[in-house]
Amino acid sequence: MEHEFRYNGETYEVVLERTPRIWTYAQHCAHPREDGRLRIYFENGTKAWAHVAKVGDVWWVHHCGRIYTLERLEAGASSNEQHGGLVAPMPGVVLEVLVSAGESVEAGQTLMVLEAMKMEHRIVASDNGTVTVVHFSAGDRVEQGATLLDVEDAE
Amino acid sequence: MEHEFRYNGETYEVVLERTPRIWTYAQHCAHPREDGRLRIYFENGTKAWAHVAKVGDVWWVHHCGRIYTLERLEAGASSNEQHGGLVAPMPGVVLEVLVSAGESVEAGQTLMVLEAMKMEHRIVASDNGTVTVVHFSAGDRVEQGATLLDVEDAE
Amino acid sequence: MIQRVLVANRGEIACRVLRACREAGLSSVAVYAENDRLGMFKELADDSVLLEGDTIAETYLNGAAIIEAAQQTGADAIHPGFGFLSERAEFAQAVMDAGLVWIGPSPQAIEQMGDKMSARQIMKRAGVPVIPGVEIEEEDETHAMQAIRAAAQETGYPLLLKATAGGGGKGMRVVHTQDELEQGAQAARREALAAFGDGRVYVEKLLMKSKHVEIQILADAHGRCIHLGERECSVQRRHQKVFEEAPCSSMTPSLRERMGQAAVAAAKAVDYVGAGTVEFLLADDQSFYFLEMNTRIQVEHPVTEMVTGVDLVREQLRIADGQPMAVDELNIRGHSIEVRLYAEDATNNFLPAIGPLAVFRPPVGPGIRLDTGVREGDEVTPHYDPMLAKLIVFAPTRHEALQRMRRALDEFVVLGTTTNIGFLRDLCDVPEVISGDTYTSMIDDLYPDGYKFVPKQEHLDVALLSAAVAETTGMHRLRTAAKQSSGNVASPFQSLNRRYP
Amino acid sequence: MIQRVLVANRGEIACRVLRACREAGLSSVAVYAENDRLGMFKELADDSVLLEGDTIAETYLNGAAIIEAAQQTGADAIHPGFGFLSERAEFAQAVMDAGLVWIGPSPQAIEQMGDKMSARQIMKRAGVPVIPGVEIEEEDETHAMQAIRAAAQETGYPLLLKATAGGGGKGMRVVHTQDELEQGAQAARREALAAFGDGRVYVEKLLMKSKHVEIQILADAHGRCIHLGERECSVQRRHQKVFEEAPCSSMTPSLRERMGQAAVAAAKAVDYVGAGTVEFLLADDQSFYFLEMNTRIQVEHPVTEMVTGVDLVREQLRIADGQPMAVDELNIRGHSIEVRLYAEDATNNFLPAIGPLAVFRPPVGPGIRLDTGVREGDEVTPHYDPMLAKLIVFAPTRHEALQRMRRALDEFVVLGTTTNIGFLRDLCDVPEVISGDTYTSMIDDLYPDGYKFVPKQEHLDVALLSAAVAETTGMHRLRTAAKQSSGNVASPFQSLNRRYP
Repeated sequence: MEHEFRYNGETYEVVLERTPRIWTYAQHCAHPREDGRLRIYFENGTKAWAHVAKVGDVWWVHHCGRIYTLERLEAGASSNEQHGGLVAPMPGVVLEVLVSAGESVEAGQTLMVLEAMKMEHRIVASDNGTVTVVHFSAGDRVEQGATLLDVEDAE
Repeated sequence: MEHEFRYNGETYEVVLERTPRIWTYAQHCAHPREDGRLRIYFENGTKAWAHVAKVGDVWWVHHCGRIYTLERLEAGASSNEQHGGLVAPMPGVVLEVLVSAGESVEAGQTLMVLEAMKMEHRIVASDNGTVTVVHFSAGDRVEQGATLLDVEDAE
Repeated sequence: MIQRVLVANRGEIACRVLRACREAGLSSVAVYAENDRLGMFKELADDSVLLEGDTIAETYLNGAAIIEAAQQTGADAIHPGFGFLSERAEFAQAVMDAGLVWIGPSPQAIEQMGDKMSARQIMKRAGVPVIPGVEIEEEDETHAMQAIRAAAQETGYPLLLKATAGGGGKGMRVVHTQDELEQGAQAARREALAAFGDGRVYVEKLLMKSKHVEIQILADAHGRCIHLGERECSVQRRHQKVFEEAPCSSMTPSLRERMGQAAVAAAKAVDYVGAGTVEFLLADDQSFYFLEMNTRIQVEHPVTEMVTGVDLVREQLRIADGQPMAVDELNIRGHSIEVRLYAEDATNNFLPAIGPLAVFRPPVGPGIRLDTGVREGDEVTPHYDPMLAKLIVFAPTRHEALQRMRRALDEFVVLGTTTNIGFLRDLCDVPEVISGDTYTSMIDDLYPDGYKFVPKQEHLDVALLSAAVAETTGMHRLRTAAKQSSGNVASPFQSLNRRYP
Repeated sequence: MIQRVLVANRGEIACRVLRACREAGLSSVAVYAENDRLGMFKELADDSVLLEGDTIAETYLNGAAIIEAAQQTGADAIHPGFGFLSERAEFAQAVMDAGLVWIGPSPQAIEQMGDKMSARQIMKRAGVPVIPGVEIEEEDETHAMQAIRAAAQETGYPLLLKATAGGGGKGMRVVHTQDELEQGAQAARREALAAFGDGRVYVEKLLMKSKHVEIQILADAHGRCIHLGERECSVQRRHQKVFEEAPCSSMTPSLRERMGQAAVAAAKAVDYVGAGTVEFLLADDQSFYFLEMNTRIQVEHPVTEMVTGVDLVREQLRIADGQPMAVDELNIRGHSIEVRLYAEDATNNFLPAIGPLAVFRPPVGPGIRLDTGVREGDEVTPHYDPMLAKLIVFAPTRHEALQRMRRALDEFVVLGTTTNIGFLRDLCDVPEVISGDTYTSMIDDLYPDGYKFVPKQEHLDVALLSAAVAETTGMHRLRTAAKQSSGNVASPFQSLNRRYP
């Protein structure tokens, strides 16, 4: 089986091999259990556990005290990173809008300041590009998932 | 809805009434939750919880620190008490057989002694009757659920 | 005699208080906002009342509605927990005016300690040392900024700007050089105004590498006022405590006695009755300075309970009921550490996170205590403080407590919502934490460019393997994952270092 | 230096020890029988080895296989827990002969204390008081019965028959009158023979209304031997402890010192090294008598840990490693109670129960500790001891500890397997338990015809309502209930008062 995951902006391709009950990748083996865990066998003979849960398209994996959030990419689909629209991951209020439509922006540039969960947050451009639409103004309340600005990537 | 349960040898008939989300019986109300619990509203306005789980035909109910095991009887089915066959509720070894086929026995009389879970247990007749078959002899190993003796109830 | 307690709070502290009521044989009432309808704390109460409205002003800050709920349900006392209305003198007064018992100190004590300036004056009079600093009384922007510049000249850099009416790190700014003063002062004033409706700030000398050490006190209505030793809470991110312990690693019996006596003097100066905490900065040279007094139970109270054997919430109930406190001679034994589990992304400047608690599996075993208000299946929402739980360990020594905390954090599994567990685990391996040489700006010094987590390739491979196997074998069908959440994957969010109420 | 510990046990005590190893930075190995393949303890170890076979003789009692497992996996020490091989001197010797560290006292100490007769002689020599009684050395049935009749004349009634080689209540009989002597002696001899391969019994005067009080001791290889105060374990059903506490309610400092010194003398008499317990009967008049010494960690060790702050298992590891123990002055503070949660039907003479743990939801909150080896979804099988968990509470006072225990038991939900939780909860309301006037035969006196539970009609109605609603709305589809179990509904089983090994 082949799967593609995105972790921390990088894309990883995983090709699984299997024996009847054990799966292998990168020399490590895993045996799935019915309680949401997998028994992990390292190449060097030591063992460990992984806990998994899927929320939306994301697999949350706990292993050796750490969490890995692996977004599953549909096989064959293009890298669907949605650079175009910057969305609000939580509800809040727009405090400041620092760019306007038509403006060129650089990766890392702050485009908007939001207040959410009692804190100020800034929305930053992930790539160089051009702002095409600004969907909200200062003072507007935004819902989780709302697209705040559209940015067209520079080629 | 009508249900019949057996608890501690007694049979109880429960006729539920309902409003859209609340069920009522014996002046108490219950609102089921998705996590295996019910919110209970007493007639006097106080509230409590009940936790439930079904194992086989038996509903296990935890309420106010106590457990009630309520065996559900199929609607319309005759009281299927299986007085005929005395079964072993856990695996063990038969130590002594105190009766033989054809013998009349009285309720409470010890019919067989078993060793299981490191203890001696006796199998007692639940009603007056006649032993029709003895399925095991001293020294025999018995499995959980095995019928040990058949007893025909006295009418 | 108190019979029925209304707990005017939510989450873990409401659970903590409601359990104490149950154990004390008192019945209890919870109040809850609509979005807390499924909250665990509501289930621990004998009765509960919905506070209608969408904002915390309409719900947990709505004193009138809460007092009405108490009267409706026959409660005769109100426990405020911490946060929300716990340090609002006018609410305490209103509770008493309604003929209910207020489980806390007098409104006068709350008021005197609530204003940093008046507290400072009272402490000076009581002979408790305070940090050199200047109060900016000017409210007008231009005049205030002038006064701040003058005060900065006087105290020198680095300095700290604090909201006069503030608390919890809000309206607080560190200014390292003159260049940063203008912007920092404006931000502090803006936040203070937004948070407390009062833009006044206070300029004080920043003591470098100092420790945050606080003294727990208890005073009853029978004239007894004692301290229960110290807690060290130096390890803070954005001025919020994340790692707290008792005793303080550098404490000596004589210093404890001096700080304890200063705290008792502070409490007596305002005729304090109940549980309270006097916070100090402890400098390298063992000199210490009054910071503020929290006139309520504190988030980190469990570490004191673990090392003293005292049940502080139970004592609050007893004292409010007019009984003498039931605490014997102070007896401090062993070591306790608490970490605060936040739903936040430590690798992105501690941005609060939301999501479902698809898996919430706390560690267990001897010496581990978990104070929480959530459980598996709950949803972490943006409506309230992102603290999910407090993980507390006890062991005979500090060294063993830290070992136990490592084990506990390694076993703590939370899936579906980003938490700071990994960050807390890394903290346990920081040399300053191991040696006990912690100080208030340590996290900023450790991670000048922000905390990062770089996975080992081997572990990332295992994670990829696990996700791939889970996907292939359909393990997602085993759990009813809550509604879709973006998690913190490729989030365009970066938080700024400013906070709102 | 110990690096890797094999834990030769299962269930909760294996979990307890494996966690201590993790915290101490030691790696660990579990051994398990096939029917424990899914056991929680196995998961807490770094490595694990299957012990092949169907009987405990082939698995957990198979010393040779266990030593081989240690050698295979590179373990350099063996911790035996309690029960199984923990008090087998020949196993301890074999472990040492294999070049491994035995985490326990010397084989000589185990042997001397393991035989009740030799222990009694040693105690007499060491000046430790013993109960008046007569040893029956005769092995032949006829001669033994004659000797027993003669001994009974001497000690008088009521008297106690005990297996010479015994422990854990096996081969033990109370004889109230001469009429019962014949039958009781035969049963005791039969059980003793079956359990220990040794039918010898011991006849001793039964002290009425006495308390079972035991002293925890610790001795290291550097010559330090101390006691850690007492535990009271008077509340027993079928000679097995169910409710244990520290301190003992009737203890005084001077009596504690006398009993503590007697226990230390007992340990020193056999050059004891490690953790051990000296059990005494404490009479009304504060006279006390040596019962036996358990040369291992005990089930109820947590209550001592809670009131002394000492981690006994960690000290075992330290002492076995040749280090001095890390215990300061004895400092007893607060009160702790432990109850043993058994899968058993208290209303049917404590008949062991089996079944799935369809729901296993322990109580939480401050002052509550749960030591367990099971979790929701596990199956309770007839293969091992039916103890599911130990619920331990701590509070400043005995009164508050009992309040906390009531709250904890009320919140403890176990569905799918019958447990004694309701029985334990009723115990908390027994006047003798409330006042602390507990004694070893209390449960028999309280429930001469067996413990019964009669539900309130109101509660039974709620249970019926709940089951009916759950059935109607399909709540059983929410949980994957394990395979069908007959539970204890209308069971034809009644247990006799005899036990097998």
